[in-house]
Amino acid sequence: MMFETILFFAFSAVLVGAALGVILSRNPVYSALLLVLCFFNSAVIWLMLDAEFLGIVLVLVYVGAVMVLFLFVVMMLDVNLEELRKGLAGYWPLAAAVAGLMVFAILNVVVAKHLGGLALRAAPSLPAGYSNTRVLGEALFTRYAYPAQLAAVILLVASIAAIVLTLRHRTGLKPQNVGEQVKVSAKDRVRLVKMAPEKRP
Amino acid sequence: MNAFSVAAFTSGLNLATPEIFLALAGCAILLLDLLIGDSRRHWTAALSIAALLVTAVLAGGVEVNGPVTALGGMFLVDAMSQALKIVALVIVAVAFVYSVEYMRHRGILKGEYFVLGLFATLGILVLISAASLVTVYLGLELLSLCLYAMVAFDRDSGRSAESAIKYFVLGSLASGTLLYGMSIIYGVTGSLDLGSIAAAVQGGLATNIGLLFGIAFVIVAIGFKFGAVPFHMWIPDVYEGSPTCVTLFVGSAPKIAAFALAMRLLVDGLGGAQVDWGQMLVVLSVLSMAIGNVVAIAQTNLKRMLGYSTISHVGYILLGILAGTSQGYQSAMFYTITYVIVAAGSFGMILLLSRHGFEADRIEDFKGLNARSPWFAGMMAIFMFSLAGLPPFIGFWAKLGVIQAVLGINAVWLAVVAVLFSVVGAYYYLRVVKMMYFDEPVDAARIDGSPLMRAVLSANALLVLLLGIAPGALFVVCAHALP
Amino acid sequence: MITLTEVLTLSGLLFSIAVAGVFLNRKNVILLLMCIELMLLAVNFNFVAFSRFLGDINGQIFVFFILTVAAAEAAIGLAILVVLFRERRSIDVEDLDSLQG
Amino acid sequence: MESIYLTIVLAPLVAAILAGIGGRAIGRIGAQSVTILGVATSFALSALVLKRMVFDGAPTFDAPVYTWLVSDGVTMQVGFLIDHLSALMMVVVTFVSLMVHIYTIGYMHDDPGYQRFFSYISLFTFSMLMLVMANNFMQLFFGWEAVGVVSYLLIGFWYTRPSAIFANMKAFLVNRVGDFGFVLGIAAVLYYTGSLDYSTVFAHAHAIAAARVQITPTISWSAISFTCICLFIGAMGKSAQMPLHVWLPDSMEGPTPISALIHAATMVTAGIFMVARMSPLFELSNTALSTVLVIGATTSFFMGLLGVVANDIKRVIAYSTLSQLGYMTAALGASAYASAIFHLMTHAFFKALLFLAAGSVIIAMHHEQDMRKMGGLRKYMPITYWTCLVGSLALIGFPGTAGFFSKDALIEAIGRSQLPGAGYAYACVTAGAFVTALYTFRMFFMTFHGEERMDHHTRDHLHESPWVVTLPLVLLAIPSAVVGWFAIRPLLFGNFFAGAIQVAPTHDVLGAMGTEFHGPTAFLLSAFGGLPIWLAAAGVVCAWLFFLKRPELADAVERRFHGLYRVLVAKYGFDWFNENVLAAGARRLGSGLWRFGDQDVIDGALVNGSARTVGWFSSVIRTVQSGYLYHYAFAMILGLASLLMWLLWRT
Amino acid sequence: MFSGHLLSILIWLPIVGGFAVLAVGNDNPSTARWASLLVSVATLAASVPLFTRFDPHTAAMQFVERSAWIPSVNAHFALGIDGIAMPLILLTTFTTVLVVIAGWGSVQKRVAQYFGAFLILEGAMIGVFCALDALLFYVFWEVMLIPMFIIIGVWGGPRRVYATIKFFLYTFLGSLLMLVALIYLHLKSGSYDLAAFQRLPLSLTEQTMIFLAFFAAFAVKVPMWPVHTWLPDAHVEAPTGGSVILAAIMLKMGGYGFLRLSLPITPDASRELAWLIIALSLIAVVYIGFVALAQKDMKKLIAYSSIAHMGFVTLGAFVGYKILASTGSQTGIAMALDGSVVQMISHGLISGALFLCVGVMYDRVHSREIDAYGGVVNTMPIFASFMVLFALANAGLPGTSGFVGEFLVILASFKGNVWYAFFAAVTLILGAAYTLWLVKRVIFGPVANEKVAAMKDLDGREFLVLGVLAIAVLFVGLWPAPLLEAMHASTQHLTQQLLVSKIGP
Repeated sequence: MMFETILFFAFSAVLVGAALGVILSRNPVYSALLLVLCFFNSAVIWLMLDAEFLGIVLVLVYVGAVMVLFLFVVMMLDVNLEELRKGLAGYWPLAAAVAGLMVFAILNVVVAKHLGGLALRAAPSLPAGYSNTRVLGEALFTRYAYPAQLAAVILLVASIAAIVLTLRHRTGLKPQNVGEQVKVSAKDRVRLVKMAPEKRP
Repeated sequence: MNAFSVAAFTSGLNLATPEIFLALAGCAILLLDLLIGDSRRHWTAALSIAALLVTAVLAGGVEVNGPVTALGGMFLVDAMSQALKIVALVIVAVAFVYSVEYMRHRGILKGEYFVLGLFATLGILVLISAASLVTVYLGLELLSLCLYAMVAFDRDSGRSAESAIKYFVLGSLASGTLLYGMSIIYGVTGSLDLGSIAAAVQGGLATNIGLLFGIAFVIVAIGFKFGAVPFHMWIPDVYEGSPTCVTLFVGSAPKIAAFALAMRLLVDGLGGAQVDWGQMLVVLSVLSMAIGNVVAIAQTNLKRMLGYSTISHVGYILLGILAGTSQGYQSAMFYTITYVIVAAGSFGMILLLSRHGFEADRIEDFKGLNARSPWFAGMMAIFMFSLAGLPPFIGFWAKLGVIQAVLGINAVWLAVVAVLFSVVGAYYYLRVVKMMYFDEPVDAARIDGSPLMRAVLSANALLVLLLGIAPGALFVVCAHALP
Repeated sequence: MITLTEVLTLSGLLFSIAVAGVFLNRKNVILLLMCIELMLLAVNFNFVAFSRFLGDINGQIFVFFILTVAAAEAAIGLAILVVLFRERRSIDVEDLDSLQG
Repeated sequence: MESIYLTIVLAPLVAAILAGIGGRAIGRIGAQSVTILGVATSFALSALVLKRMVFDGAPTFDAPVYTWLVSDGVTMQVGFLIDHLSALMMVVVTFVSLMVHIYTIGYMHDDPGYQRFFSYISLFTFSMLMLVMANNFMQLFFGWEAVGVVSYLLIGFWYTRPSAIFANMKAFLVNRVGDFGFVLGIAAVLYYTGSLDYSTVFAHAHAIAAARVQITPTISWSAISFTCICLFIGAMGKSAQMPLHVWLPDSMEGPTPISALIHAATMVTAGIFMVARMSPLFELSNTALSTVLVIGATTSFFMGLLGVVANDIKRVIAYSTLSQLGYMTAALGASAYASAIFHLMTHAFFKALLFLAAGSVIIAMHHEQDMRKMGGLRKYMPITYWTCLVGSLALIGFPGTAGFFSKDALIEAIGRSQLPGAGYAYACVTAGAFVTALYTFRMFFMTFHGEERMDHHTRDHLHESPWVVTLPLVLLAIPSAVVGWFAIRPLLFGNFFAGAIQVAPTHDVLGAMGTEFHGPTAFLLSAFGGLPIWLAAAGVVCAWLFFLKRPELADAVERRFHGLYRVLVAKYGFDWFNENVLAAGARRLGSGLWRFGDQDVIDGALVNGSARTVGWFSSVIRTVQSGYLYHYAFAMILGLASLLMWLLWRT
Repeated sequence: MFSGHLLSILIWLPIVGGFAVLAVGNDNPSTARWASLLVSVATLAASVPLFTRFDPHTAAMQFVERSAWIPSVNAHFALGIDGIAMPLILLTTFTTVLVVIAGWGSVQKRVAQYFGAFLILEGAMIGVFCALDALLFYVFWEVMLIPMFIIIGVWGGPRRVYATIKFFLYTFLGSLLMLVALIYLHLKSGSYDLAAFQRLPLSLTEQTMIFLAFFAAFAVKVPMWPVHTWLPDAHVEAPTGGSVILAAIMLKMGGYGFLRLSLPITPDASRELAWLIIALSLIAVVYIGFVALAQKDMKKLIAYSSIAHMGFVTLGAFVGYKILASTGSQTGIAMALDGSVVQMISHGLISGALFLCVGVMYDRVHSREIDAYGGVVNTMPIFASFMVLFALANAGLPGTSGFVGEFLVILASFKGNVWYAFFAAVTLILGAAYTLWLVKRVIFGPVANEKVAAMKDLDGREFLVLGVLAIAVLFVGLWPAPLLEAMHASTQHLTQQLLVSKIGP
């Protein structure tokens, strides 16, 4: 037990540190990488919370796909890094105070008041042969069949949106059209012109 | 958990016929659009409109006897959901009618716009019928994601993209906040199901600090979706920056979704804690009425002005909700529906006046409209007077209802604040009327627009007048929806 | 043994950091998207923890959906960002001020 | 019976409408005929009524004509009260009016507004008859205002003259000040008696006497004094008592027939008539009577003095009218109502005569009114000269003329009054006799005697006026000369006004005089034992000396008493005060209230100020909408944090 | 066959007619003119039975109609009139005809819209006067604003936008507060029936709040000092017809509201706050009287004079409480109320006539400045006669309608306190001063300039309009008995209503 607690705190500390790094780092690439670190740490903690499937998904989906997408866009946009190296917003003391207030409020309710005492309960022990993945799967394809369909629609929408926003047929380009190249016939290539031998006066 | 039958979770599928049809129609139109050439793109619009109207008919055909849940308790059909769905579907259809010409003028008449609009509408329907935090969230996201994409739809416009990114970032922030609040509520009540949450709240959790804490986060999201101060900052920029057809879309049907969001979460789920969220909404409401109305005065862009006007109207809608009485909910619903109708018409007027290379979105662009077209000047005047809350237009009855609601809880001061700011508000609506009637036209271009659009727009305005003279039916609908 | 309070504290900190990130820095918009991911992570922490401590699987199901939606959101967000960058050649938050007042 | 009264009233009204609205259609002859016919009818019937009342002993008539309105149980009617007082007034009014109508034919001969003029004077006759025949306060006030309006129209008859339209507005406004009091008086009457009918009011006069008016929670006044003084303020306006006399001299801007009819014989005496009518009320308040007495006496003397320095022939007569009205008022104050009415009647004749004579002179002088440009007219205008002489003698109270009887009795009655202020009043009216004679004969001599100061062109055209002008002069000269002989006994001592005028026994000065009255001849002879007659004689002599025999003496006196002269020429400064303090002050006050109160404070600060404030807020708050995403997010989080802090603070 | 729906017809006939005229379009001015004349005359004709079939012996509502309107809030389309509303409706129909005739030639811009707006306005105004349902009352009350806003804004003078927006917002603010009070009463009584409101017991605090809310609406409309500043601006900028309707009818709404709503619904608060209304009324008479003296613009002068005259309406409405307090008897209260109503009618006729007179001159010279005129009588003698008549009526000359109301109110207010009568009577002086000074400067004197010299006297249409008004002014002045007889029962009834205490448990 002790080990688990220490582990939790260790990963938590890294997680918080990395999260701070995400928002304070001057380079967006560093931020993205630190965010990846956050996800890894989180996955570990989720595993400790017996949410194995989600922990794995987090790594696979987030680190594997989403964060790569982020990094890809950061690179693709080729943003001038020097330009971006700006500090905090000018009103940062006030903003920091408000952020502090948020932290205070959340910790006050969660830590000091334990959500009105509710947060003090202990985790129920899991039944024997409990499989996180199986339980999730069962719920997802029965009770949550309708939300699952909605999620599918959302993904569809996301792809439509991404395509419609970014796909463009740029007018200036002259791409090859292999089909046309193959279909071409000789008379399209050469035009025979009859001309008078010499110009009449 | 082991003993389950698929049938238990698919029963009541017939109640979801409209949603299912709309989803399928969306997909079908997406495919059909590929077969339609650019020159005949308006067929996509026609198909979409037809799909919406059919869905509306289907929604009207659903037999409702009291609230019924289906699809594993995720889906709820009641009188309110039915009414709101029909209104939302019709309004979207009307919005599509208004949009076609405008998009053609700008070369952005693409099938994806309608598909996204259909899916956004699907999101609205899901939200309206949500019976669980999950479906609330998914419906909301489906709607929001479509809207983000639509706002950015005019890819050649930097302003469009700028407003989209602002909308996106702030919307995501609001979603995060909503989720945080939902998580707390889940943790406190132990359920995602709105019915169970309501039972738990009634069962003694109403004063739990954790629950209230969660409610505060949820309020932020509701405030954002509505555009209530101080969560309103996206509205003016998005309204101004988006293509007008999108502004029309964003400015109309999603308000119904916001209302449904508030009703589902606050009333259905958290009704037991009404005292507390009521007080939070008071602040939002007063600030919205104040800032919305005051800042609108300084606007020169009509879309932006209408954005601020929306903010102020949200303040009035919240008045009805915060009252916490069924009369209050009815009045809020009434207000929402009427606002949506009027807003659709107002933006429709901008679309009507715009033409290639001319947005008609400055207030000055309406100068001398009466000389150019007395009929449409009259229509616009109807919309403006209705927004100002003047009888005999529908906007008056909406204000009457919410004022009655707050007086019903003895909040006289709120009623007085409400009317004072509506006087401020009247000023900028009058300014539009002033431009139309008192000033000479600067531009003598003929007002065209398809006959269909003109007819629908006229019908829209006349409906505002007709319902204003005899609002009884709409009152009955709202009373029936929220007994 | 980890207690619920500890996890909630952790998620609270993450959430606050993410929120602060949204309004505290003036860097490029991508960072804002990352902050939002961070915020969703915090929320997920809550759901996972509650799910575990309530012995209720529904919370984890919700996380599943959140992850799905977050991915879709990221896709759209980045798409908008691309459009924005094409038009403005900048994704600096401070340059996004043509709409104001 | 009633139809006679209606005819008397309506005949001039119908004539006025015909001449006014149909003036263009019926032409000049038509207009003059119809109006003269109307007024003649009225006069004939009035005379008939008087005859019936006086000789046949017909009873007092008091009946409504129609109900004007009923409100809250108070019935306001239009109705007639015909008793000896009103019958006498009717005859006087219609007679003078008839004379003026005839005279007008000649005087206004060349005026383009001929029909309009006839219409106005007929309308005036109607109004004046309504006034004197009223049996209630409402109708009295109606007539009161109606004559005021016609006077307004007539003073401004020559509307292109700036002085005329100034004078008519001034006349109306000054009268309105009086009406202000009058209305309050009527309101008080209604309050304390519950009715506006004379009969009811007089029957309940004691109710007023018993009541007190709360001015402040701690101060109260006797209601009867309050009421009477209020009513008297009305009379002061109409009868031009100081300080509300200022309009009358200016009213001479009107055509001369008007001056004769309205501003000498009839309208200005309405106040006298009204107070006499109200005698049952005034008798109950010594305070009010004293006020009336003092104001009347003051007016009589000081206004007379102004006549001495005036050079406009009509103004001299106007000041004389003021002075004579003061006499009447003073008599009212002394409770010698009958005496006042008697003098009113005689004055109507001789003053109308004097005005018409002056008018005749003015015609001859081609509308020159300045006496310094006249002189020696006697030989050119014999009829005018002689009739004017009769009028002048009557005015100064030459023994045997009508004016002598009325004025001498009046002075004596005042002398017998026991009211506070009676001594002062007696001194004033007695000294007034000298002044009257002085200015009258100054006017007479300067006009008809001495060297001819007019330019030769005018002199060449001098001739007597046509018969339509001289006939009224003659007809008016006759009563001016002789009416006193017949009237003094019945009117003053013969219980003529029994029932119409009530006098408390303690105030009954005429009653006391009546015991010593032994017929007009004896009265005449006894007058030689009194002061007034010798003062009048002295006045004539002085006038002769200063203005005819040795004009340089007048200049010497003028230099010697330069200050006094200046005061008199400035008319005691009333006009200056009114124009520069009251009128200008009111305008400045209005302007100030408007610019400061309305425009700066209410509109500027409050109305537009709040609009500006909202606009300012708008422009400030919109800067919050900076366009920066992090500001927007910050606002959201600030809102969230506030909600959270509010929750924590609350628990 | 329409007898059961006479009031409905009176409301809808002009409104429908107005829309019909709008449909005619601005391109057919002649058709529009004739159509609107037809509609307005028809409405006037339809309103005549209100008088001829009116039963003056009862205070009960007559010509009552009642049908369901909005069942969910228990609002009815309920109409009815009593002796107070009846003359005001007749005044409305009468004035509208005159306005239509007066605008015949002088309006050349957007003719159909001009007349259409007036007809719609007429319907709404009649609706206000005969609504028995508070919500209906309010709806008509607000609907009036829209056509008037357009009328001033489109056909008005150079500062018309400022004036019309000021007019709109000022009155809108007041009426919204009234709306709050009406809703409150609705929640207390369960219906919007005005009669139910009148029966409803209310605590003094409630009554005071409601009274103040009503006051906000009605005082602005009357208008009372210090919320009067919209009126001069609106009048100055409004076209002639707008000024006429504004002065003749719309101001009466405020007085009517005080009589119909404030007094019967909040009698105790009215009693407690009567001093305030009386004080403001007297300020209106005196202060505004002086202000009117300083005006250089004819319309502004008449506008200020309107405010002063409307002071008598409010004074008469509220002085009753002081009469009771001071004399201990009810005698005089009904007289004050009578005076108040008569003053409304009379002011409607006179101020309307004066604005028409100004309009006649404006049409010729295109100036409203007093200094631009002088000696008009030389060129327009007939017009001058009318103008002088109306001016004298405005000054409260006996024999004209202007006298009756003022006289009754002064007589009655004397019973309340001698000072009330004193200050009220100041109008005799000030009213005459500003009116006659106006007449002196404009009408009399030598011809001031070529423009005046070129003025043509009244044409037949103008003569007809002014002549009819002159007859009305003289008729009411010379024989007000029929008018008072019609309203007698109602004012007596109102007297009882305003004396009954409603302080509930």
